[in-house]
Amino acid sequence: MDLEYSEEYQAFRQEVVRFIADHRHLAPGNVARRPGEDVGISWQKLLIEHGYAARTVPAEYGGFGAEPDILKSHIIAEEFARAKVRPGHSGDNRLVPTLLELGTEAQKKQFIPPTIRGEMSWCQGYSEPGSGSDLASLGTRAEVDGDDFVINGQKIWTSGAKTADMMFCLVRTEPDAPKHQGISYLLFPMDTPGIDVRPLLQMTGDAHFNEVFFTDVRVPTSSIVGKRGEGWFVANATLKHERGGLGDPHAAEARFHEIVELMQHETVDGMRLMDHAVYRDRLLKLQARMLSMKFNGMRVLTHSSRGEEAGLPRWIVKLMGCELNHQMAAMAIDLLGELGILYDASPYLRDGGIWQHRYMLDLGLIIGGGTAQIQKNMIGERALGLPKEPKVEGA
Amino acid sequence: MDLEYSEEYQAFRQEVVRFIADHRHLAPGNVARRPGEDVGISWQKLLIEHGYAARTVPAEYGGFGAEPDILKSHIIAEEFARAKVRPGHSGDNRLVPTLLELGTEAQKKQFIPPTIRGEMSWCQGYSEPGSGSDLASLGTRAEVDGDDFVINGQKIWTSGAKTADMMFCLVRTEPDAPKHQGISYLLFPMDTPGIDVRPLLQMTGDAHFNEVFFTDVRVPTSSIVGKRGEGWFVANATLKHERGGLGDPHAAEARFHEIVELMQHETVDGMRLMDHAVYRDRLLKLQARMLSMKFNGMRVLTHSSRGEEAGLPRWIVKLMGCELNHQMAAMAIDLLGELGILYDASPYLRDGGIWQHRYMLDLGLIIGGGTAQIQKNMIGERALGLPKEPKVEGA
Amino acid sequence: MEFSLTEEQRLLQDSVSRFLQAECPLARVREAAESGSTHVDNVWSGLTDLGIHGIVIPEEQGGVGLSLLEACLVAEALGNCVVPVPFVGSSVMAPIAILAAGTDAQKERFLPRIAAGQVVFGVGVTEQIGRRESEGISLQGSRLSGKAMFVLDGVDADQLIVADSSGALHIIDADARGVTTGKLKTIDRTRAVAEVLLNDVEAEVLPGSVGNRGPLESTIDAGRLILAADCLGASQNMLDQSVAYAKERRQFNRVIGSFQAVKHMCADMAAELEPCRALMWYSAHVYTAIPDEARLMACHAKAHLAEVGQQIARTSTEVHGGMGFTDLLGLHYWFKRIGFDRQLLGAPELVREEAARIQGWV
Amino acid sequence: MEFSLTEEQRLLQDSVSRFLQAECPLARVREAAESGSTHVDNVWSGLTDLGIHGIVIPEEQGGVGLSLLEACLVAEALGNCVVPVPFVGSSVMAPIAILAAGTDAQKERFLPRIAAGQVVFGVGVTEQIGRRESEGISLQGSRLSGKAMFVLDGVDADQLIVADSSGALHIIDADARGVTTGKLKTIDRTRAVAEVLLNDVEAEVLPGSVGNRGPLESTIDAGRLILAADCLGASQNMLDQSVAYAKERRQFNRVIGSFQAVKHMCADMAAELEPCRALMWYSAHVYTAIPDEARLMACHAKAHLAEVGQQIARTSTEVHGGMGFTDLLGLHYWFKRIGFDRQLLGAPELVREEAARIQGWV
Repeated sequence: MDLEYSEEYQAFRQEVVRFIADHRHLAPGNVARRPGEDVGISWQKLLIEHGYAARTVPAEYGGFGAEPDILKSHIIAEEFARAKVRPGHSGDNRLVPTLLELGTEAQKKQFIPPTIRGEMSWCQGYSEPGSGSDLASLGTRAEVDGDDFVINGQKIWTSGAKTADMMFCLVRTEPDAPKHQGISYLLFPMDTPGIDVRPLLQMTGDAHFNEVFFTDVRVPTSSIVGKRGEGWFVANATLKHERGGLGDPHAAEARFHEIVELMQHETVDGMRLMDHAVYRDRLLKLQARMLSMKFNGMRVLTHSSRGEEAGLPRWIVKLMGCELNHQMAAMAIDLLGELGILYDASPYLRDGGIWQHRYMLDLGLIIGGGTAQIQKNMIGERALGLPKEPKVEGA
Repeated sequence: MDLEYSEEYQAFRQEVVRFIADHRHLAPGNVARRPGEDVGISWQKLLIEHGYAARTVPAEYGGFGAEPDILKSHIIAEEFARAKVRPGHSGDNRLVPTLLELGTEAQKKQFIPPTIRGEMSWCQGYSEPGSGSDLASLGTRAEVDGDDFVINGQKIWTSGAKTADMMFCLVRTEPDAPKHQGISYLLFPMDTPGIDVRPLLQMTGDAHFNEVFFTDVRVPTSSIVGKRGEGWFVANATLKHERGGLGDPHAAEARFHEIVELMQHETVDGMRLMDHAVYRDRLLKLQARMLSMKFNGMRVLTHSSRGEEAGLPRWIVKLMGCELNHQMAAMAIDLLGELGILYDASPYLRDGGIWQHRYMLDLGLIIGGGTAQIQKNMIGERALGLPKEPKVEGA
Repeated sequence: MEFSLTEEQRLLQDSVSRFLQAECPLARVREAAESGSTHVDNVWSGLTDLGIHGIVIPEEQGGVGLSLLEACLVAEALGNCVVPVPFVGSSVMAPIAILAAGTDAQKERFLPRIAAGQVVFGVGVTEQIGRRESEGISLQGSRLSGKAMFVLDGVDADQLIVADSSGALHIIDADARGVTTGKLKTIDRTRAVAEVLLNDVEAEVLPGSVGNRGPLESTIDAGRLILAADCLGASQNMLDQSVAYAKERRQFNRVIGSFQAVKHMCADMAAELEPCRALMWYSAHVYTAIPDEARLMACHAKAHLAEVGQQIARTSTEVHGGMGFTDLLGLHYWFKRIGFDRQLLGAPELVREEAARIQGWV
Repeated sequence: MEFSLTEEQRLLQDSVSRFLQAECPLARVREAAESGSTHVDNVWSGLTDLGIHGIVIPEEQGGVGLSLLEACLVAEALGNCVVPVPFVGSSVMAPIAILAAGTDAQKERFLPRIAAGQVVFGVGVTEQIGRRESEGISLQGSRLSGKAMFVLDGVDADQLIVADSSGALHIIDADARGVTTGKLKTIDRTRAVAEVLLNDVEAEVLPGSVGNRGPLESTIDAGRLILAADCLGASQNMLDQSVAYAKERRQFNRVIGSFQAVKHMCADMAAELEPCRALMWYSAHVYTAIPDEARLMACHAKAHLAEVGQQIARTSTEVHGGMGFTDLLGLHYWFKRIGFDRQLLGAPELVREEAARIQGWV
């Protein structure tokens, strides 16, 4: 056990801190995240130059070209978060790795540089209304007609579809093949005729996601990444980077401290909430969970920094992390009593209504990207080696 | 809503109360339950005569011969419990109804009268080591040899096997038939040569159950109830009376009040446990659950007294009732702190160690007679109409 | 011993439910929510015709003279259909306060108009349950000043009933000089809660509540039972929607209800919710029939339904997967209704602590 | 930044585990439990050879001079194999108390004998955590009277360390005049807890503990960490047994681990338990490395493992169905060990309240 960073990393952290202090006046001050704004693009460019964005993307495709070093990446993320300065991005964290691994040289040259500079933005066309947990059953068709694919169908849960320049999309090109073998992976501009984007209102009142409808959308057959029918494997080559991720234990810790703060300052009948033993006990239970996940995150980070698979400690992060966040939001609402139900810029609203917003959003995160049930299947099967559910075909 | 009993039932209750007061000196004073003791048999005889035991068994088979009246049965049970006087029994609550429904006239005449008098006791041979939730997969074989069945195999979870005179037993007589259609239902004496009973120690330290081994056990083919291969249906004709039963909300209420008592008298650091807000909150949560189950029981009783199927309120009783009892025991243990871990006649033992005993026994009840998982399947499928798990044959 | 609803009670609930399903489908709820209204005219007038506003008001004052159990059955039906219409404050707590503490003249003046659907009452008593920040109303002579922060059905109300700091109840004209009403926005857009600022406002005391907390407590108990019943109805609907969705939605070549995980989520919801129905019936029954048990049972019904409702709201959303998170099916209207029922008139921990006090355990 | 065990730590744990699996299989545990022994000779001497009794004792006093993290790794291995042998009191709390508050002479006198496995210490401090009934020891001059109710490893101990009512620590000869030791029977037959009655008994104070609660607190913290680690090991074993059973046991023509309900029970156990390992490592690490965090983290490790362990003990038994309820597989030895770890040195609610006090929240 060594909770300190080595000198090399301490020096690196100093560098990052200094860079941020020296350059933060150049960072976009607003919260908008849309790549493509000028100030955003020049900031991203500066970050790439210094190795704080697109850090491991090869220089020939516009990146910084460093060797992967998970601790350095972690330090960069930590310091930008601590300083509350907009961090850099690496284009799209699914698309860019996919292109690097499986794209043609032409695709890499064409798409990666503008993407990591933030001049070209992407949305992802995977999920469909009929295929949630069972993604491979997707039904959006792409038929070859001359040099084009002609796409018909519908995607859902497409975040950023209203603003993205491009989509990377899974379509069914071989309808008669087994479901995993009939899918192709296509790239095309969102302004291609026949694409209709409709916002999808969420329970929170926001519309972060969209439905995307395709009606005879023609894209050249050269839009494909990998071979026809191999799209499932192309997509999964990068999905593996995402599942069971690190989560963000810092966010959970920050949220926990907000609750402590709340309990020390809000009162009911003139009594501090912290003086209610029942609430305090609930707070302590959450603290133990929050700390467990924080240390678990450090354990995963240590594994990752050595290039090892973390295994179970990593598999459980999404399930347990989302649940913890949801429970913290639930507690804050209870603490606030009647005030906890306020929303939408109401008088007396606490913290901008963030707790209700989080309570719902976290439930969405428990559901999204593999429901808690799918997560438990994966933990049972992949981490514990329990057998899969027997397949039922055509039932 | 009418929480009062009608005059007829109030009068009946008075009768029962008077009977108990007049006759309690004749009741077996010890807690042993073994039918066959003289004092037990004479007491049972008296109860049958007055209609407080074997109440609905026809008089021609030695019972009282009353019409079923669930409220009267309930009143009888309540008053005997309240008076802490040993109640009567109706023989075996699975066997006697089965014989009444499906036995031959000769079987009814031979077995029911001594059984309800308590002169003939029974144990049940259903479960096997390899067939827990999947009872119908049982493997104990009975092969016809002349006028006999020859039984080989093993049963488990056989309570009372050491003391019972007889067993009713499920055996496989048609090994090539589908699993539910190859079973027969046999009755035979426990002193038949080749039967070996071995006690099965439980986690509580008691041995309430046994394993029963059969080695070339010969019983006459006339021992069968129903036809060959119909044993599954014979057994289930009465299983239905048992599943999702009433439970005993009175027991839960009594247990709850024991915890209240404990919290009012035990202290930690000189402070009454009732003065700990966290324990108090936990107590209140349990109280709401206990009351819910109590009122749910009254609802089921009302349905039953009208001869209606109670449906969902009845289906959930075992699952929720066992869990509630387990949680109450868990709480009592926590309340007692270090004292809560004592057992086995230790110094300082509280309430004879009953809380640890219950904590384990209730877990056994959550598991036994259909685990919580099987209960949830049944609630999902039978009460909510969700489809069954697709069958996997020979996987 | 008949622990069940009477035929009349079942008929009442059926007729209200049928009316609401016909007149207040989800589309109507959405329309109201989007327009910011929590008072849908056709529903209000239809409920008037069914006698619902006078459900607890005696016949001599133009009501139908039923008990709180019947009011709870109505609340359950309203929750089941997430109906945007005043009820808990206006049609239950206000008449109960007036019946418990009003003079005959006050009863004659207000109750027939409530029963006839001619007047909406807001009720502000939350500072008597758990005072937040500067809530609280003080009395000087017959004039009130201060703030009632969570006035149930208080938006667009004609009359208000508020408790002063001693627990005495007062009726105020919502248009009276010195009254400022502000709408509070909550996650539940089917309910109306207002803050009311009072600046030296002329008020009319309900005399039976002076020096006697009984009427205030009865009013709060009734409100808690109604919120619990609303939560029961909304939770039942979320369970029913889950079961229906699980029977229909297919994934991996099977309807999802055949997966044990989904089946058990539905079974868990049913197993938790079903005993709540008996708890609700008993609690509402004793409110009238066994007053000694009324306050304790109102606490238990409120707190327990809050816990079970929260679990069901969450589980049902999970069963619906991503669709549960969107606005498409409108499932969130129930989710939020249950959230509202949980927080108002005392969050569970506070209500349980009150139940401990009632039993002399503190 | 290396949040992981060192190679040496892994080797230590492996060698202890291998030794215990070989020398203390379940059959040996049963044998001991049935004979009423909680001190299995071959295990005791083997652990002596491995240096385990001196794990926290400096090399100059004959120990191996490792930190509490290593002691916790050993405890985890002991819990994993439900080993009936003194450890928490005798090999950890006692030497820590002596190191923290003893004179050099006391250290020289006792520590080498502990390290060499020549002496067993019982430790009685529970009345300083949550006093039950008439527990408590008073000091008059250098003589002690009173009762220590839950003395860890106190059965057949040679020496005792007890806290008096001021929190000062004393060493007593277990055979001294006025000492009466009685065995307490608990559900966990692999552990030894005694009550000790003292009637004017000559005692030797650990002087550093007079007027300074630090040594007492360090001793309790260490004990809590050891019990938490024991619980972690026992819980891991129950999870592993569940997974193995679920892969093997067939019902309805399938191994039961392919049923989603069983699979999710296993996944839930794993998801709850795995972060506990990181919590345990951190908590044990800061005990030595960051003393400011030591007490809080010991509370969290103890209380959180108690909750997770209880859930796993129950779920694992359920996965095993009826077999889990019998003695056949011996699963209940782990179940009860986890129960013991939960209750001793503070049940979870009390420990959490202490964690609140440590943070200045009360």
